[in-house]
Amino acid sequence: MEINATLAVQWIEKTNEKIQENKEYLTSLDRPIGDGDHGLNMSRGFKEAVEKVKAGNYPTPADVFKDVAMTLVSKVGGASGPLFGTAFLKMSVATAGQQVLNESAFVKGLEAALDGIKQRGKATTGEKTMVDVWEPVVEWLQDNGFEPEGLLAEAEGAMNATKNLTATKGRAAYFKEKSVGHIDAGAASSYYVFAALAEVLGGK
Amino acid sequence: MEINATLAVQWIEKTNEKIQENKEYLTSLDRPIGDGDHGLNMSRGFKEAVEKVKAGNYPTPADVFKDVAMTLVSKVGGASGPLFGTAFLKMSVATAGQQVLNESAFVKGLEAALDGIKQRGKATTGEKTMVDVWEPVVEWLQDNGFEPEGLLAEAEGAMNATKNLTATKGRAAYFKEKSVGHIDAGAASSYYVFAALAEVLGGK
Amino acid sequence: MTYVGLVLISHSSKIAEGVKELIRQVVKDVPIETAGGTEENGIGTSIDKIQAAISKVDQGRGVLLFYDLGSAKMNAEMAIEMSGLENVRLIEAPIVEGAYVAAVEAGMGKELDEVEKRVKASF
Amino acid sequence: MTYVGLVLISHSSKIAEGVKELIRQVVKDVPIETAGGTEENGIGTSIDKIQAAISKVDQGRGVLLFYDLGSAKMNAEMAIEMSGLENVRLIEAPIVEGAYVAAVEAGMGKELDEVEKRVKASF
Ligand SMILES: Nc1ncnc2c1ncn2[C@@H]1O[C@H](COP(=O)(O)OP(=O)(O)O)[C@@H](O)[C@H]1O
Ligand SMILES: Nc1ncnc2c1ncn2[C@@H]1O[C@H](COP(=O)(O)OP(=O)(O)O)[C@@H](O)[C@H]1O
Ligand SMILES: [Mg+2]
Ligand SMILES: [Mg+2]
Ligand SMILES: [Mg+2]
Ligand SMILES: [Mg+2]
Repeated sequence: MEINATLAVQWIEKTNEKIQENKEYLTSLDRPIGDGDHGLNMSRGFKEAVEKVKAGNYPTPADVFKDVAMTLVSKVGGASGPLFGTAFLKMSVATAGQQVLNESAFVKGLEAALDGIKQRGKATTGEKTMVDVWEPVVEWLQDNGFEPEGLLAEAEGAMNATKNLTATKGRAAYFKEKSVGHIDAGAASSYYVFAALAEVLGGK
Repeated sequence: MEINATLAVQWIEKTNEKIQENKEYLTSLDRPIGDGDHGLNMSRGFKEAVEKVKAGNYPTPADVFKDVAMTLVSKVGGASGPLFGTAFLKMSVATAGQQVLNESAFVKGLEAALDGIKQRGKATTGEKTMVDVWEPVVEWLQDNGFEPEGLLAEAEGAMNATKNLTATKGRAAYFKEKSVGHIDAGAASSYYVFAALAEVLGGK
Repeated sequence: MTYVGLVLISHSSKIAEGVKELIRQVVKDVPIETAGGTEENGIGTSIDKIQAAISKVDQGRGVLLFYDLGSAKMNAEMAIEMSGLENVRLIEAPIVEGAYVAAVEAGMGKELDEVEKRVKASF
Repeated sequence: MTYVGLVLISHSSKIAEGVKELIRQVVKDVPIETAGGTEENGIGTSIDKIQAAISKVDQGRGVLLFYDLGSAKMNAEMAIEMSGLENVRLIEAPIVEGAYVAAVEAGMGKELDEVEKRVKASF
């Protein structure tokens, strides 16, 4: 498996498709235990990110990730903006200068992204946030390498597992024990990020 | 000395005159160590209070004080509203039912007013507020009875003495040690209340 | 269903309105009224606005009043006394952050004591 | 004369504007900028607005940033990192009450450390 700038752009496009299709769903997850804007935030951010990266001519995946990061940071407007923004920024820094990322280089990039999310949000696993998708998925990739179906299953399982958690970070934390029973919105959008990756890698 | 409803109305009218004349001055006192609205607040409140009580036909001073209280409470808009409002309300309650107040009854009314101000603002003397005029003046009246010139001198001295105090209550308290060197605005307007009383009692 | 009601008292009507819109994104059902600015909508507070707000949000389960600066507090206390209602309480908590917590708690159907306790515990 | 600058970051532009108007009644000279709402002025925050506000209020004596709710904090932290400036600090204090104290202290010519300390000591 290798990722170049073109594939990186495809990853973002595919992620955007999924987010636009599930915009209402993402918002509906954010409504009972949040402020009901996650779908709107993500759709606005990724729409702009796709426009940006489709127009660009990028030598490396890192350059793609950097523009995605800056666009998300500027346009999202909610917590997911600095979080996904930091993720893509760290991924960009960790993979800087490489025209093509092999599996190990790309996984290093994802590790850096995960660290970035955790630093930015000061969250760890079990707090019912996007970290609960990112961390198990990155660990799964470290252990298993790129295998699209396994990756998809891992991301989906992790997303669903947030349902039983009590939120202790983000807006949902205000709802304390009442946050149980709902999938975390940012976990769901993170699932789409990885589902898009699985498709792009699987050649779909 | 006796106070009936007509004299009570005259007291409010005279107070209003002084406040309107010194509106800019009162505001200028509130500017360096406050929000610069005390003159505006007091002029708005007393203007309405005078209109109200001039239109009324009151059997007792207590009825006059009650309408003054309600008008100040509604119209002033700053801390001085509930403070002067409470003062006149307590004065009304303490003198209720009496057509004419003799000296002792009226001083009891002023004592009640002072207590009301202190309760409402949770302030005591030395905190650079209107209490620093009300308390010494009420005590002076208790000791000396109604003597217009002495009353005026006591009120003026008390007002000027607030200049050297450090504010620990109200907006000026935010300025801490920097509040020294300015006369307290509410002390100045309280001085006008007592100066008006002295004039009304002195037959001017 | 009824809820504990909230009154947002601020010297600035913009602050009170802004806090309400921030909360309304998240909590739809809890009664919330603003009492911002003077009678003429200048900077200051109005006891009449506070009294009107209290009676609008009171559904029988109590009312919590938030205020911004000291002089609003005195007007709020007077309004409470004059309302003659039970279970109308002024709370010492930041107006933006405190009212947000209170709204979420009230929206979960909590009682006045509990809402108050949760707000206090957040700061 | 120069002052410590203040940035008011709120999900609601009304809150940020309201806090500024509340302060401006009392403190005229301290540089204060609002960063309220998203780019489209919806409820949320904008890192671009925060960055612009920081550079407007920076007079070389440091900048204090106030925010309302958690997600604004992350945007604020990013904006600070991206500004590359020294002495730009996010403070954990109620946005209305805290910024008011900070403005009064900054207006007295206090240094950033002192302003920050006084705000912290008030809550
Ligand atoms: N401190 C945090 N750490 C990690 N993730 C967080 C944190 N706070 C929020 N999130 C994620 O962000 C998502 C909410 O994003 P969004 O609705 O866009 O922002 P907001 O909460 O500002 O409205 C949550 O579902 C959660 O996954
Ligand atoms: N807690 C208090 N106790 C007694 N008097 C107070 C208190 N707070 C403020 N004051 C008085 O009120 C005056 C300010 O009134 P005003 O300017 O009308 O109100 P605001 O401070 O709300 O703008 C002060 O000068 C002081 O005399
Ligand atoms: Mg949200
Ligand atoms: Mg939001
Ligand atoms: Mg004033
Ligand atoms: Mg005022």
